[in-house]
Amino acid sequence: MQFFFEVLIGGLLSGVLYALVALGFVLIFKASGVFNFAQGAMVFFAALTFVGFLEVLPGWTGLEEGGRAVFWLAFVLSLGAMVLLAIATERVVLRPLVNQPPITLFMATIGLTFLVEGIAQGIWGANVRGLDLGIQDEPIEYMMENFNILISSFDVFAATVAAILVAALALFFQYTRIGRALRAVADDHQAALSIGIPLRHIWVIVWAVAGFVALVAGMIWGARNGVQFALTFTALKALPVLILGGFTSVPGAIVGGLIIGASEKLAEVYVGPFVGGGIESWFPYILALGFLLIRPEGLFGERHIDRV
Amino acid sequence: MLYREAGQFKASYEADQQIFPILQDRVGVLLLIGFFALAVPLFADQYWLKAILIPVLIFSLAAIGLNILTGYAGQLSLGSAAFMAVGAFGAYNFMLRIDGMPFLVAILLGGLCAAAVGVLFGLPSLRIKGFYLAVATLAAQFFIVWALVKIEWFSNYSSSGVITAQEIEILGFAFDGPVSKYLLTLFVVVVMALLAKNMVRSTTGRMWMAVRDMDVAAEVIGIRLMRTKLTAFAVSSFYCGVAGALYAYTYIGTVEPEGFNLDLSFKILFMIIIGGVGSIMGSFLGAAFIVLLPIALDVTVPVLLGDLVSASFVSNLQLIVFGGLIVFFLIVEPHGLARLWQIGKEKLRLWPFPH
Amino acid sequence: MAREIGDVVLKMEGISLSFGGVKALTNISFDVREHEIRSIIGPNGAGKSSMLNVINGVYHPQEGQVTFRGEVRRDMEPHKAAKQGIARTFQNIALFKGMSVLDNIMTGRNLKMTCNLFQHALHWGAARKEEIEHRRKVEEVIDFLEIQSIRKTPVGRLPYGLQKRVELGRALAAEPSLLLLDEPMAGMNVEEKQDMCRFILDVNDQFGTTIVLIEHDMGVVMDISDRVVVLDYGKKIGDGEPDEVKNNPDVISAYLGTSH
Amino acid sequence: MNLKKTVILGAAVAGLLGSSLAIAAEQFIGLPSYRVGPYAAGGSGIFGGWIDYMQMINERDGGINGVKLAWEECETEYNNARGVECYERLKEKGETGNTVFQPLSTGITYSVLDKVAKDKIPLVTMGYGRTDAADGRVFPYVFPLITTYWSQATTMIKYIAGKEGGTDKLKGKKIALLYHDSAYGKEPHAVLEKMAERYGYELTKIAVAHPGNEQQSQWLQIRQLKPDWVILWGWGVMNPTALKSAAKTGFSREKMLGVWWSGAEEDTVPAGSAAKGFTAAGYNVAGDNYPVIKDIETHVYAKGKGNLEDKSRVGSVYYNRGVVHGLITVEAIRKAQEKYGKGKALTGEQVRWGFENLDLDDKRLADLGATGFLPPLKTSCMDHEGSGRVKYQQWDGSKWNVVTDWIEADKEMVRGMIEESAAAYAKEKGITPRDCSKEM
Repeated sequence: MQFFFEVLIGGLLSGVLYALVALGFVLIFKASGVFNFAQGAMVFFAALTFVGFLEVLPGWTGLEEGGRAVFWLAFVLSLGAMVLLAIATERVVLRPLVNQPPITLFMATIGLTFLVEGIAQGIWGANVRGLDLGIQDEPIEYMMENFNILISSFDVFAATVAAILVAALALFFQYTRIGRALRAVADDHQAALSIGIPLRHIWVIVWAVAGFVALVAGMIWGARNGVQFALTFTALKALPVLILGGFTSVPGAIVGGLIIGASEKLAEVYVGPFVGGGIESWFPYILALGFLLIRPEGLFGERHIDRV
Repeated sequence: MLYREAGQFKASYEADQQIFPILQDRVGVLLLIGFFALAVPLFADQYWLKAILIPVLIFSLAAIGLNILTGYAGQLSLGSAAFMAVGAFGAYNFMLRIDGMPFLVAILLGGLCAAAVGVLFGLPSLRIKGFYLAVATLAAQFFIVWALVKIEWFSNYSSSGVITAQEIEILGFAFDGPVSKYLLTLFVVVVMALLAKNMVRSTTGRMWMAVRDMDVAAEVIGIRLMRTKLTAFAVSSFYCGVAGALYAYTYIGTVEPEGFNLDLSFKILFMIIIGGVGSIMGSFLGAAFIVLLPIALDVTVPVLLGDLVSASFVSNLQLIVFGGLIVFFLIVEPHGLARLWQIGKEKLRLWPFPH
Repeated sequence: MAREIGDVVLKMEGISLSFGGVKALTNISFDVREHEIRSIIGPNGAGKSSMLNVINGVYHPQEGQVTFRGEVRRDMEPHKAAKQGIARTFQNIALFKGMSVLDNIMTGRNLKMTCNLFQHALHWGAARKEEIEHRRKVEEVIDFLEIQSIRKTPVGRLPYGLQKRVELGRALAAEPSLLLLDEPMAGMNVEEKQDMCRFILDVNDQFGTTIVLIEHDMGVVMDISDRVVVLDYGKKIGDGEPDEVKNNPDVISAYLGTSH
Repeated sequence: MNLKKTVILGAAVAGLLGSSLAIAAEQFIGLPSYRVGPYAAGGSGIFGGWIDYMQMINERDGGINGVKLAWEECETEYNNARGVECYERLKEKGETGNTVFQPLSTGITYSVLDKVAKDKIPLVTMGYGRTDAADGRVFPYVFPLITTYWSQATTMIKYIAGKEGGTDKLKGKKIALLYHDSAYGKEPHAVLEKMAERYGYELTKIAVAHPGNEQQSQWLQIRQLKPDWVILWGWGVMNPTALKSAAKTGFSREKMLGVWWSGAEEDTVPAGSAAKGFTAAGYNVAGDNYPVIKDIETHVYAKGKGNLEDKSRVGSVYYNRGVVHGLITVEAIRKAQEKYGKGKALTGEQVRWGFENLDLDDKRLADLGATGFLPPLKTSCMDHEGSGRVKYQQWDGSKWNVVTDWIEADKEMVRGMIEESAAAYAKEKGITPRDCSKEM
């Protein structure tokens, strides 16, 4: 039983991290109807930019290496880079393709993926880097001693950060002018336009927010596995979360992440050994697929009734 | 002047319903096939045959497969490479386990295996649409590759999980050189492309497109959605499967399941989007574009910049240019190269007298 | 009119339909006779389109039964309805946008075509013959609707009025015995309306097709209908010949909006 | 671009001296490199080291017996189709065609496996590719040089036995194999199982799905199992993730043993302090304290001709692996020149003989300034592996330190399996193995 809980809790915590990546997809899909394939590349780009600045800033500014000042300066600069990326994306990719069918926009984001990957590695090089956020990835002793359940302190930290981020985004959507405008756009582009919300600004903002989410996700995943090209693969973990939770639902991404995280771990541990293991590559997809058969619009997706 | 249909009156519906109704198109296609079947083998060197033409043809076939599903029937799929894998491993096992199995039959059977698997993974399409379906097809992608690695029977218990294509022999003639392999590939691809063209211009194709454009209306005029979608999945997977078998037999030789990974699926998707969704011709153009562009960049960029920047930067620059060109093409012509081709033809039709 | 109104072919009895608690239709009964033009009218949101959708199986009512040519059912799949000879058009044109006029109308004949996928792929012999034979039928429809000049045009490029006509063509290509038309004249100018009226009457007259029609233009409805059903808020408030309905106080108040 | 320059230079010189003088011979080497994508870090390191070594030979020695080395890169993106294109593109280049093809990718290796014998271009796969190709009778043109996955697996058990105090102590020990769920990860299964039968340890195989950036469930399983050792057969991001997860679940890194594709700086640096104590195999070692590396620094980097942007990577595991690639390639050409004529550009077929008759003994390695840098190597018609020895290195938190001498593979066991597998391949493909007694 103790093992079961260990796996379950570990899975739920991982699930939060999947949700974090899925969140970026949801934001963009909600506001602009674009299935942004480049989200994984953005995570990579953000993390690499952050680590890159950490490396070069001490030399440029004379700040103490590894210090707080460098950390926050790098964070702000990376955020700036993500905003620039958002502006460039809107200008170069989205604006000329407005009103094109979704598949064309999807394809354009694939082109964007190559661009972003090439730029990231072109500027910062292909070296694999470590990232230390100062939180040790070790078992929490209290849980170990009292319940013999292993829970990683880093995962708890990451989950907390993700939770704060989600809460902050929810507040942002609910209570700010921009947030309300974003929701209006998500509900109805035409209507939003007609009441005078500049769609272009909204797109830039939402891509920038998605860039911010990518930066946080990239930092956490980068601290877990190193800052390297493989960060783009985190997108693969996020996709089943996305279809399970619904493309347009922020809470869906969270709940979907928890379900996927927990069930894939339990499946790998309890089912994997009987079929040769390694089922984590497809299990979340099959799970999500089975779920979709029951609810085709995802957990929290908007139900679509065909009107004829 | 040359491309003018004026004066070509069709006196019968039969004439109007030919595969290529305009004379110049008929002649053009014949010339094209003639050129690739007769002239190319004479003049192309091994490099062009083995490294460019054969893969372009094979990827074109896979792209036709995906185009049938996505372009005509409107079901977005990200699992084409997995169906190619089924075709390759299927053909291999038929060749291996049945004595005297004719090669062409084996690749068709491989295609049928892929079709069967395709129908299975197409079942969810009855309830799931759009990007939800696309992500769901990733289940096929990952599951099939996983199963091919795990179930050792598929690779005949080879220690590394790879299969090595047997020699190809048809009616006593061994297809072992690049020219013969190229011609064999060309033959299969051209025949299947023509069959595909026939399908999409007949009731089958109209039903696919009807489902794509508006499924409720399609059902109301009596089209059975399930059957139509599953037919599209079957035919599409069949095409991908045959492409996969050719990939193993006339192109790569020894293949591992991981060779049919998600990247390949995406590549095939690029081909149809760049080439033209819902166009057989576009599948060829897209495949050629996606195969040739990176090579062209790899040949030219280092020459232009090689001494100025590091080798790594040159490689990254290629990636940047590749991505940039994709975006550029989508902006210039979101409907793909096939549309550009059509516009070109229309211009030609009027030339030199624009109205 | 020369045609003979026959027996009842379609009978709706006690139909109730709701979407997650919202009632669209409440206990509605009416019938349609062979060869007649039967109109359904009512204000927006009265449930007219839902009624058509129940008839050809797009919506499945929770209560009631439908009797079509002696077969009793509550719901069915739309493609089965098509097989029984029910064809229809839609309020917001439901053409296949990526296809030409010719192909759109050809799809209307899909139920009459028997060749399979392999024959299509080879496009030889039977498949070829079938294609040509049906093309001929489709050309008849094209001639009938006077749209010869646009047969190869993608429908997406056509003006609204022509699209409506093509949609009628697709329905006619199926040679239906019951034709459901959902606001065939909405958004048309007077001239286009006249054309459309003429086509509807000709279809009814020449082919003897039974027609169920939803239309807002009262003038048109009263002119061409044999009998009219009036719905309001999902309930039937009137049924009968045009003159009868015109003088029904419930109908008048519903249209003038005084009773609610 | 060096090719172009040297050709132009050669042509200019020839023009000056009159047409009677032949252009200096050049040996062309096509490099199917990858510098973008997931494996760019490894690719740029290995190809950087390789190019630098060849540059050094040109600069220091003026080539091999006066034959300058020329090369051209072709970007494969680690993609099979691109690899085939590169193979075909590079095939005909240079005076005598491509000398050798070393794709650094098992997928590309398979993709060109059938082609090399026909084209007569040796295919060298160091530490990857098809293990049974070590049987040179069936695979005359394929060289899985130095060591193979199967050899490596046996040295791992030997290493563990050494730590446990002898092979007899292996009995009852639990060893977990954490492997990348792919053809690559399946390579050691048969060998490790066979050895488990012989030595009585208990082997548990745990698969990690590609790409391996999540290993929570695997490591919780390992925590339940409490194995004595974990063998990490990882690739790419799977390696640092494994080390991190080991730390997370409290498994000692000292008891983790990595394959040579998990034993580079790229695998440990991202794991930070979690990597400390981790030990991994290597057929080359890290460090810049070898004469061969010093020569590269003086003859290449001091002149500003180095291939790496980031010079600090000189001496890293992947860089040094590239130097080994360069060194062995050069030695094979040198050997072949002894037979086919010094100072001449050779064909792939001739260089193949060189690869098959390599003899890098301690003395030769000392001459090359590479004592201890790579194991002594002697190939033959029968044996295209040539060595089977690896060293183990341990990560101390900032660098790799060699902790063993060269450990010999269990040749007798591996060789049997290689011959069996190669024979099956020969049968399937209808190949008649060469008779090695007739080979010179």
